[in-house]
Amino acid sequence: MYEYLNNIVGNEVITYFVVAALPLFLVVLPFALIAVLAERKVSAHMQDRLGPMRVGYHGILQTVADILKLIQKEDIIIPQADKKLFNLAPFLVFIGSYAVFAALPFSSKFIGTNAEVGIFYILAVSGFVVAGILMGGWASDNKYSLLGAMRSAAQIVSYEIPTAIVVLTLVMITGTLNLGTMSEQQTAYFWNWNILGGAGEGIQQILLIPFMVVAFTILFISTLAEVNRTPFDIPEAESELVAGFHTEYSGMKFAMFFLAEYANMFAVSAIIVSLLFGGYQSPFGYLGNTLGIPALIPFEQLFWFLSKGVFFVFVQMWLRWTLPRLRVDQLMTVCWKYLIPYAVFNLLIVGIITLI
Amino acid sequence: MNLYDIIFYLFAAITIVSAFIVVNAKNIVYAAFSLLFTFFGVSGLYVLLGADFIAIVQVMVYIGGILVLLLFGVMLTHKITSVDIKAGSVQTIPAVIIIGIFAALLIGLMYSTHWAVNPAEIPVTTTKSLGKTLVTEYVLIFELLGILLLVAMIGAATIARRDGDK
Amino acid sequence: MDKIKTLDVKTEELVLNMGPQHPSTHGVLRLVVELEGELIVNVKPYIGYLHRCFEKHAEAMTYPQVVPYTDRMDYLASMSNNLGYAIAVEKLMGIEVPERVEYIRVIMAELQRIASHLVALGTYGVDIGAFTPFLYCFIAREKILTLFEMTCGARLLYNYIWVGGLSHDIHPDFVRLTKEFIEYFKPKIVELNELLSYNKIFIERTANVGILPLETAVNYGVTGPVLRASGLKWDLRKNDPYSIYHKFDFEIPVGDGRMGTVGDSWDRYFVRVREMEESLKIIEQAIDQIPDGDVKAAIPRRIKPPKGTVYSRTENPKGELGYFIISDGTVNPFRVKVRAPSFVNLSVIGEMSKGHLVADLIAILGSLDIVLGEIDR
Amino acid sequence: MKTSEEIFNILKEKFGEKITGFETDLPVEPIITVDPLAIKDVCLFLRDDDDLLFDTLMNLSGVDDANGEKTKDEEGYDVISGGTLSVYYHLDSIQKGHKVTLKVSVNRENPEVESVESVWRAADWHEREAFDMFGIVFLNHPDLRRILMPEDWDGYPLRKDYKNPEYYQGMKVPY
Repeated sequence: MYEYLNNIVGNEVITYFVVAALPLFLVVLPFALIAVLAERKVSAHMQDRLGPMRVGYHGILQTVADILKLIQKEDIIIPQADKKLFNLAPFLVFIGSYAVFAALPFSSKFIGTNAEVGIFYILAVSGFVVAGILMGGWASDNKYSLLGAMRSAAQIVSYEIPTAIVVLTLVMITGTLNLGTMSEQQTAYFWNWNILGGAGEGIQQILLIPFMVVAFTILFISTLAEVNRTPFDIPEAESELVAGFHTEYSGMKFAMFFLAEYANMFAVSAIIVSLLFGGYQSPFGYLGNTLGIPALIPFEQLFWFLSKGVFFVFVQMWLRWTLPRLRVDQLMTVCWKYLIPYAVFNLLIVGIITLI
Repeated sequence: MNLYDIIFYLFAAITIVSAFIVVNAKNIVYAAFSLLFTFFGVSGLYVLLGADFIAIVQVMVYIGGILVLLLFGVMLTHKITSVDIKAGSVQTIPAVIIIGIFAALLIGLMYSTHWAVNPAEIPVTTTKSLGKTLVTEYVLIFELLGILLLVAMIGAATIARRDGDK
Repeated sequence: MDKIKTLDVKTEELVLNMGPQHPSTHGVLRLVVELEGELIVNVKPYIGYLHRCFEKHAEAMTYPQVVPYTDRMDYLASMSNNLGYAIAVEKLMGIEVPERVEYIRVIMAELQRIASHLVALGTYGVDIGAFTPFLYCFIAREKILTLFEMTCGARLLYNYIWVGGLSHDIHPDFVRLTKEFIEYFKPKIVELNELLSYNKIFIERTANVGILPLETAVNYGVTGPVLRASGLKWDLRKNDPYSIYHKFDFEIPVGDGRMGTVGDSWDRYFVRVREMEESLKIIEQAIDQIPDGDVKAAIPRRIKPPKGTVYSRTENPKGELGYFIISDGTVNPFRVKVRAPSFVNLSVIGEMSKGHLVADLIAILGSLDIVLGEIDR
Repeated sequence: MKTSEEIFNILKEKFGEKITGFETDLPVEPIITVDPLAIKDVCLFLRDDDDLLFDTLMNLSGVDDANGEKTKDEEGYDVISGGTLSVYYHLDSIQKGHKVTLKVSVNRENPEVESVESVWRAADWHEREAFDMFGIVFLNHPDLRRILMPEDWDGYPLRKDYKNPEYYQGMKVPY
């Protein structure tokens, strides 16, 4: 893709910038727009109400109106806040969640960077989010913000461990850290997906299925916790901590946090999809192959990747509007006493199976 | 000046400037957060050197782990219990002397080394070979490190335990 | 080991000020929480932000004029407040009200109990982090409010139950619509249980949290569902019957510690759920038997009770609502003191929340179901 | 199950002079009047005696009896001097099912009543409220602060001769 763009633009540096900005304008912003509206509509219909109905047909322009409002809003910085860090924090959080998109395999022809350490890179850059959250919470000079930030950081750092272990399990099966290669291995048709044992053959594939389901469960729960969604939305538990680390933020800076949250939701869904659900591969084979138009395939792949990702985002929303919230110690218990031991055990068994 | 050069100087600048702030910041929280950028810059330099795995480990361990721990420590003492922690310079003269010696050594080394100049190339991933080396050639050290970390963890858990929990 | 101990850093307690504007203090309550880490050392409630001098106002009003003020105390259960006041004054004057009035009063009070409990349960869900049950509860509550609106024209502050009777007779459709509501509402309780009550996370958050032992509860004078959840079958509708509650057959649900210990937050929650079922039973029995007749007792135009005092109590959704009225023989009450159930129930929070986490404090406060309008009066 | 009269007789026997009277002429409930400084002992006895077992305090209310000498000040407000303030205690026994009303009266200038907070914790906030509204001082109460009014409020609002303040902390009170 670089070569193609490079030919058009003619300058290496500009090409890189274009490539870097593409996910933002093609995926993150439109996704956030749709996801915010979807969340409101999904929640509304789950709660026997209609949700926003005024702006546009069935309120579809509501998010646009919201964003316009947020842009116009006064940027309030409380006098006691530490201004430099207070201003920096939302950007850091956003960079952390946005950098993840660089390594996501949207389609076989569209990966920001096909780095060999792709999945590892994704796990690493989420560290920026933690730092940003701590920064925002500290700079706000508000006890609720600080407590929220502390909880959030503790939560993300803890849940990175089971995530990493499950990722390791899958790395062991696929033999690569590259998300693009991983997706490629899970060739078209859903029985080749890693959740169903991967593209391996015979007894090994069947043996792997239960452990892959366990891996999926652990991965889903821990990524859910990493993006601070219910039932793990303790950092911003509005009944206790008002809004956690972003209590004092308003206007665009709040929008940055908001955007980062939705970007994160999609990012973790995309990770689950790439690791376990065939990445950009179609479950039923490609229309492009049937019709004999190979140029159609990357777009089909993009479609499948996005729709799988959006499906998991929908599941996240569904959970949010169904479940109550855990308490902070229970959250840690779930992580350290259940998820990590199970994940390690799972890793061990999968290791033995792959050796057979 | 090509793209690699620009990026190199960018990362180098980030590293040096933020490291300077780390040393000089009066506010310890600023110092801690500047450390974030130092680590980030260093990992960027690693990438440019073709050591992508090390770069990622740098980000993961230092930013995701050590720095967050550091921030926890600083914040808990600084803001919640309202203990004022200020970083200031004491013993400036000995520090200057030591730094001077160290700088002279480094510069001397720089001039005396015969630098092999290679054309810039697309870095090849190191992950696979690194993994192989770790579990074959250096397996003993790897295991020993694992045991050391385990001991450290148990020790930490013991210390952190409250008396009442026994 | 000794060396480590000497190195212990002395940590200060964190004082967290919750409220008066905080999403889950259910109004303008301020809690000053002393924390050690996240563990609660002490909770001090500060109240009075909603103080409207009800008792001082009452002294300047005539007896019937006080009724609208009682609406504004527990604004989620105005009917019950009206009822309590009307009964107190009637007791002082020795008035008997017609049977039709009694039946309508009981139906209204029980509908109001369901409406009040729906708010309590819904907001409790929000406190724990489940937002959806809140809206389900409010949909059902809206239906009750529509019934009330049909009866007296107001949805929140009714001024319906007057001394010696009612302000209006019920609407001709009231009986039919109430029956429809009962049919609508029964499956909703089951749905609420499935969605929230038996949810594993909800149980984890509420069971064994904020246990209120019976002895403490009685000593603190706690009443209502909070007391019953601690395991005491104490309901003024049975134990000190007023109006015509003795005619109806219903159970008094008590906490049984099914999910943890008797008197924990889950019990307090679930006692309310079961009370709604019992209230439905009472309404079902009463709705078919409303006799014909007048809705006003034959009382003088100027209500002028004889000199004396009365302490009359009724079972409000929140607990025992007592009116202590001193009459000096004029048209104005000499003194009206309200023993508000939430006022007493809130005072126990410090005792209950020691040693819990901040998140538990929210769960405990929510399970007490307080209304600040009544606490501050 | 005991009537108020029986309870009065038991108390009279036990405490003698401290039980100052029994008002039965009122229409609804008879009232036992008690010496303000003995109220705690009486309540303790009422709570712990095996025949009485008054385990809860339903209500505690302060009352301004307004039975002193009424005069008008220069602005036309009532000023009451002398007379009494009273505290009514409504006790209830959950175990025995009987109720009783106690009353203490203290003089208006120096209203001091023994606190029953140590008998029933329920009295804690009720007594604070009575203190807040009437200025009745409850001796040995652990935390006698204003509860509903701001802590720096002047005067006791529910007294019959309470005069609305024109200023609160330099701000004009708007009515």
